[in-house]
Amino acid sequence: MDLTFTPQEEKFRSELRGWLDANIPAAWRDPSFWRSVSDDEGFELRRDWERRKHDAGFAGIAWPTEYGGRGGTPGMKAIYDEEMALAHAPQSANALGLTFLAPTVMAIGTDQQKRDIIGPMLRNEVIWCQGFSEPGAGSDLAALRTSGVLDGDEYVVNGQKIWTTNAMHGDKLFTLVRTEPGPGPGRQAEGGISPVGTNNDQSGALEAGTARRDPEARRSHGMHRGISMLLVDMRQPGVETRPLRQLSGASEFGEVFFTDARVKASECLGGVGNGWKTAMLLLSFERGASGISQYATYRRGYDEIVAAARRLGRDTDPTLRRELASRLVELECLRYHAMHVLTQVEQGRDLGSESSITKLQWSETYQKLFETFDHLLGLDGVVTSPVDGLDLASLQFEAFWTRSVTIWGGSSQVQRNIVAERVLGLPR
Amino acid sequence: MDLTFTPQEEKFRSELRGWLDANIPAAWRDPSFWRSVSDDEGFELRRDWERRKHDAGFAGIAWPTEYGGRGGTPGMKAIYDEEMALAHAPQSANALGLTFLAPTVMAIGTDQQKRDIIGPMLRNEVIWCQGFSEPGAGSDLAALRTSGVLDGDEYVVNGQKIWTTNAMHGDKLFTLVRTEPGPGPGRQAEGGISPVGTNNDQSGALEAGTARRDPEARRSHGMHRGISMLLVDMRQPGVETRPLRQLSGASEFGEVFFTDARVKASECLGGVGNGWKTAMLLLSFERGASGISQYATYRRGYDEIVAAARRLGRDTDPTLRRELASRLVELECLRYHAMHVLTQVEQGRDLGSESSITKLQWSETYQKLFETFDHLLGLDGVVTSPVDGLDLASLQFEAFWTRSVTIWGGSSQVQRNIVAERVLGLPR
Amino acid sequence: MYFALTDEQRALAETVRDFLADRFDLTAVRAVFEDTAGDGHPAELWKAFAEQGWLAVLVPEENDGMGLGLLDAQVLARAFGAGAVPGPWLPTVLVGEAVRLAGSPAQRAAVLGPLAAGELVATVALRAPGGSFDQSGVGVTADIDPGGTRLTGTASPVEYAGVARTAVVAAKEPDGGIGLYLVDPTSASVTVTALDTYDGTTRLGALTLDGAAGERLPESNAAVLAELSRRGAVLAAADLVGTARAALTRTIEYDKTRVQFGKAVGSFQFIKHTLADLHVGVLMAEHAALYAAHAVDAALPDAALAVAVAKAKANDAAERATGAMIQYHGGIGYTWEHEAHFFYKRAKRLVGTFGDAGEHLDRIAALSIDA
Amino acid sequence: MYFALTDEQRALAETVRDFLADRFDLTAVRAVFEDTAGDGHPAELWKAFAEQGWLAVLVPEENDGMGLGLLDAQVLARAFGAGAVPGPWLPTVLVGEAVRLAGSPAQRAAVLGPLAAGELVATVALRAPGGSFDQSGVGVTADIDPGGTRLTGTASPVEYAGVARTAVVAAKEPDGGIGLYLVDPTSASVTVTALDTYDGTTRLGALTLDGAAGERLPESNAAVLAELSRRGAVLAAADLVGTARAALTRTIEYDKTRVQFGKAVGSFQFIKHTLADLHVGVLMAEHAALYAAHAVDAALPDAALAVAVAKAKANDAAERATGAMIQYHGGIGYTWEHEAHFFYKRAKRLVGTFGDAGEHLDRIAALSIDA
Repeated sequence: MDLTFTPQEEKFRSELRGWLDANIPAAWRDPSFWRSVSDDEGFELRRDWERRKHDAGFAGIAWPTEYGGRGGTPGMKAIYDEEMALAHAPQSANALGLTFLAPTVMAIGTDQQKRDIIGPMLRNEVIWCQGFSEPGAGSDLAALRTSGVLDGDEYVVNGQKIWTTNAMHGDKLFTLVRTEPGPGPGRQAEGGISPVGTNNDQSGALEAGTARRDPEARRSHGMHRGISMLLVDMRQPGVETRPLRQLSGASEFGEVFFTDARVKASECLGGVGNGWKTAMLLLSFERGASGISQYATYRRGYDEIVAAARRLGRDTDPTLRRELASRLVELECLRYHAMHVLTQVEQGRDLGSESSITKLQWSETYQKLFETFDHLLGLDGVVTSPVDGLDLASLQFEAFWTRSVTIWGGSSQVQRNIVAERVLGLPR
Repeated sequence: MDLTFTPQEEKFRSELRGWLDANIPAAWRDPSFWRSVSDDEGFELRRDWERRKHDAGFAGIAWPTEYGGRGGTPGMKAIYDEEMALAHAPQSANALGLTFLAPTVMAIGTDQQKRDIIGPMLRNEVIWCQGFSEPGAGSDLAALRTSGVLDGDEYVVNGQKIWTTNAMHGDKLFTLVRTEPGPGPGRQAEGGISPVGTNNDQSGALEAGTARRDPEARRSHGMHRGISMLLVDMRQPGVETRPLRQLSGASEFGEVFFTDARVKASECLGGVGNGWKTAMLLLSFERGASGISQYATYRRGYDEIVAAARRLGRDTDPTLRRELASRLVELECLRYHAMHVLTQVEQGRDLGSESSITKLQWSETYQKLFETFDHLLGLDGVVTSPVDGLDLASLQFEAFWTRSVTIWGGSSQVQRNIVAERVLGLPR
Repeated sequence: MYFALTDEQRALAETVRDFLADRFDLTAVRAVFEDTAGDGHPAELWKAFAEQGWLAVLVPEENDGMGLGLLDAQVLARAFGAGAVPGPWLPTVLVGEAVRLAGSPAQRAAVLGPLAAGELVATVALRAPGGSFDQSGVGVTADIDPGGTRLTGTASPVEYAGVARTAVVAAKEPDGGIGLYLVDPTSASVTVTALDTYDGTTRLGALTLDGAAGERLPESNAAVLAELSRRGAVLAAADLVGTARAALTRTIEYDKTRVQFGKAVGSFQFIKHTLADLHVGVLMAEHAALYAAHAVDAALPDAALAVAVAKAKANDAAERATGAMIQYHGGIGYTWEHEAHFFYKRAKRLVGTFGDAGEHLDRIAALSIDA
Repeated sequence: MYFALTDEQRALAETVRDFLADRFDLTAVRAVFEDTAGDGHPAELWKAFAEQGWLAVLVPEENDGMGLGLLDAQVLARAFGAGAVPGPWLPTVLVGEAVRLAGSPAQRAAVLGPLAAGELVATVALRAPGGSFDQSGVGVTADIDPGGTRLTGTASPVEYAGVARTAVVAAKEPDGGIGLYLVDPTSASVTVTALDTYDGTTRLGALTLDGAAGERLPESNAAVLAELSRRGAVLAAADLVGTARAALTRTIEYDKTRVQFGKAVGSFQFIKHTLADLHVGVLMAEHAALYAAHAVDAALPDAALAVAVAKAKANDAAERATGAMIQYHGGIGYTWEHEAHFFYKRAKRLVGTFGDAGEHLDRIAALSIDA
């Protein structure tokens, strides 16, 4: 057991920390800052800040240098994730592109795709969105119905995507569409249990390996045929985006409508009809995420909750203290787990379905931490106006956000299925 | 809302209480008494005591007078259940016969069966056991394999039953056997998730009504054919019984082995091949049980736990106090629920699958109460010798017992299935 | 033995349900919910409440009320929870209870008649920020002044402080006791500060009193405050129970029809078992609210225990059921456009109202461990 | 960054597992478990432990030990938990730790060598009934007498009090401090009372001292007691983690093959999800035990927090996993003949050993809220 980083990694940490100290405005450390500016303004601030970060050499930390990355170690990437969280850095404007699309393009993209996509993404010249979920295809991603029909050397795309992060600010969208007709009716679904964002691994539950075992999986396997991953220019008349207001009042997500949108045939990633396989590869890049960034963020949340409780004299209640302590137990376990994952990555071990465990641990812990916030603050937590300098609005806003994290990116139910079947080997 | 009993019912309560005061030896109120006598001795004490109770007119409280019952109201039966618990009366030696078999015989038995069975049972001249579960047929009762083959005017029975209460002291057994061959192989099962005792309603999940809906239920439905309920004399060479030692060290249950055991054809209840239907009718008589007896018993357990904690100075820990209080919340809800059930019974309303709710509420609450006992006593609860006059052996013994109550009589998982499908109408 | 609502009470529940479906459904709720600048007190709704007698339910017949009990009132509260109904019904009714329990004949005449008729919107101001719902949580002090009693201190959050024309304020008195006072929130020595809240089915404010005049309810004392808080807890519990049941029923209906992986979501066993457990929990909370209301009405010996049990259980059931409503609607339940958040946020607020779980569990522990 | 066992540590774990499978499997455990009149201390097992060096693991090389760390020792503890192994390994090893941490050179020489060689069975007696595992729980008093220190009071339950030839007893000293003393439990002024317990994988006793002679460990004080308790907590946590993992693995294997309703029980979604959650919980407990052992070895700044986290998490994981082992084996898991109760009862005992959840959560709260 050796929990230290190499001198080279520690040197990287101190360089990064120095740059962040100098480049993150003090105002950003106030939790209410990002709610005090408009969506558009906030997005531009983030885009600009990331451009500067790129110019300073802090983009693509663990990417190969040939793609403009820094060629760093997994340890450096973990340090980067942790320091960004500690410094209150805003979430990347291009998170889904950087985490998912870029490594997929590096792995299976054409030379032209590599050239066209990776550099501009790293410099934030092109902001990428993900278009996977549909109103009738949430946890059951393969039920998607958006269609792409070849017309000369272009696909004509029609349909709807939902739960698209940054939909209002995106330039391009990597999206799954049905380029051959699906297996027909019987899948008319309304409403949506819809996973979104990162860690969208749920669909892996249907991967080919398990699909042969029983009729239901075979049926689903049939659904995977004829899907392609297209790279759609969002700045065209055939693409309309709408913000999706959430119960917190914010709109991190949006909807994307395609009406005869056009995509060049060369803008298909991984080959026509291979979309499901491409998506599985793409989602597998979540596996390297250790959870250290979540730990750093939620650990700070813990302290903020304690501070608020202290202001109301609720920090001395023995039972609430133990409830808080139980949350810290889970948070610290998340940290240990992150070190475990990082070790596996550094040793080049196959992480398999470990990301489902990481997701369960962080999302359930995060949600319960804010249930404890509710219990600690009691009736006073209902007030979101500042009272005597105590402003609970940001924490309350975050509490609502935690209700979504067990739904998107593969719901807790989907993750438990994956752990049961693929980690424990329980039968379908 | 009127929670009072009628004057007639209250008069019954005071008569019963007076009789119990005079007839329950003081020694029986010591929780360790029944563990201090041998199984055989204890059983004889109980049998004798019940005979006297019968002679005093306190048997078959709500049964029709034509069958030797008292013809009382549902309220009187509830009062009886409650007073027996409050008086530390031992569990009936003939509980399964009285609760299940007798009303079934009254409903569908032949005249001779009514004559032969009901009176002797009420006077405890014949102790009845239930033989439903088998090692490979627990929650899935219909998978039973014990066979009965007609030979002249007798069935020849071979096979094994398990989880039979009072197996070592029983005189006769009502049991399910396959009198026609089952649907063949594919059901070889080992070990046992095995429901036993009262409230064996789980199998109702497979009843004919739902069985038509999907292939799995249809397959199970096929399993229900060719089963008959036989009334077996246990005092014959072809029947061997063995005690089944449980993790608490006690043997409330036993195993019953049939080797060419013989049963007269007239000792078939409900008709040959109708065994499944007969069993469903039989188990439905659980529905009238309100849970008031469990409430009275566990409420006393709560006080005993509090007293033990006080002796160790653990009753002032604020968190453990709240944990205890949470248990009392559930106990009090059980009491309210019992009043609700009793009201339904008195009004002749169909209780449907309400007994699954009653079972879930009492069994889960009972088990959690003793988890709280563990938390309260901490390391000192590990000691089962008396220390300074504090004797935790009986409570510890009961704590182990609570681990079984969520398994037998339809496991909590089976009960939740029933509630989901039959109360909430969720699809199979 | 009859543990159930009477036919009349059942009919009342149905009347409210039908009324809300007809005249104030979730679309109407949404309008109030989203109009955060508005007073959250739709005049038409209030007028209808008065006409239906729903403000008069606990007012004695001699004061032009219906003279019914808490069991009847909890029927209303439960229905309002199920409909996520906004408006100052609960605080107004509780002012009526305070005056009925401790007011002089003159005060009863002055307050109860108008209150029953819908002419008086009122509220209760019993605790300071961070305080509990018993006498230790009172944050206002009463000073005896030559010109009458003067009240100083803060009560917050106070429901509908902005529209109430009378407030019942709890105050610590010089002799260490507790008194309840009628206060005019619009008077110069009272500052009403509107407070934001995430729950658009109510409006909150802080009441800051700076030597405000208060008219004492002559029979009030700490025991009356406790009784008032108990009644508040029963009605809040009933509202939570209605909220929980509505959340659960809507989730079950949705999961019966929403298809994923070729099956109804509600046929997945994990979801079935979760919903089954929730049903048992909500059912027990329903029983508990019923019993508590009856126990207070009939002054049963275990009334105090029953109220604490009901509020603790209702808190738990509502927290779980409304959280599950979001989770088991999937993404759609997390949107602003869906109604899940009305129930979720209302439950989250009411869980703290008239005592959170800790407060009631401590009470249960005291009654069952120390007694 | 390397958060994992070393190859050597992994090999050690495998050695123990193989040894137990070969030489002391659950049939052997059962013989000890059921022989409640026996001393619970199979001589052959102990001899093998000595030969394998498993008693020497924490003893410094200068005292003929292996001089390894808590991380290695927790490998052993975890394996013993997984095998439900009886015997006084834990209390003996902890006596070694007490002497190593606070003993004089002469005491170290006298105790550690024999202990490492398996010639000395020893135990720790640190708390009185009802007490916690810190200085406030100590129930023995030390009086300075002309003839030497005299110890009076009770410690209970003490593991293997009946076979131990040396006990380390914690005592309150006249100056208000705490000392650790070597005591001979067979001396006339010490009464050893055998205590019954449901967990046949150990034996318990009470130690009553009536002016017993005690030889002080000269460097001992309250901080050393705390350090000793932390080390005990880490090893108890590791044992619980091994117990939990064994319980879960056995349940999963059973549920893969047990068929009901024509399907493997383990294919029912509710059971799958429950087992998946248990796996995540046990995995986190494994991480936590590893980290805590390392944190103590390396004297990391968060060592105290890490130990409390590990014991609290291991308690929870083991309680759940062993309870689930009974439930998800169905009836068979409730029988005496099945091994589920070894794990269930062992976990139930160890949950209280060196601090229950409440004690550790209070410590975590103090470190994270008050700091």
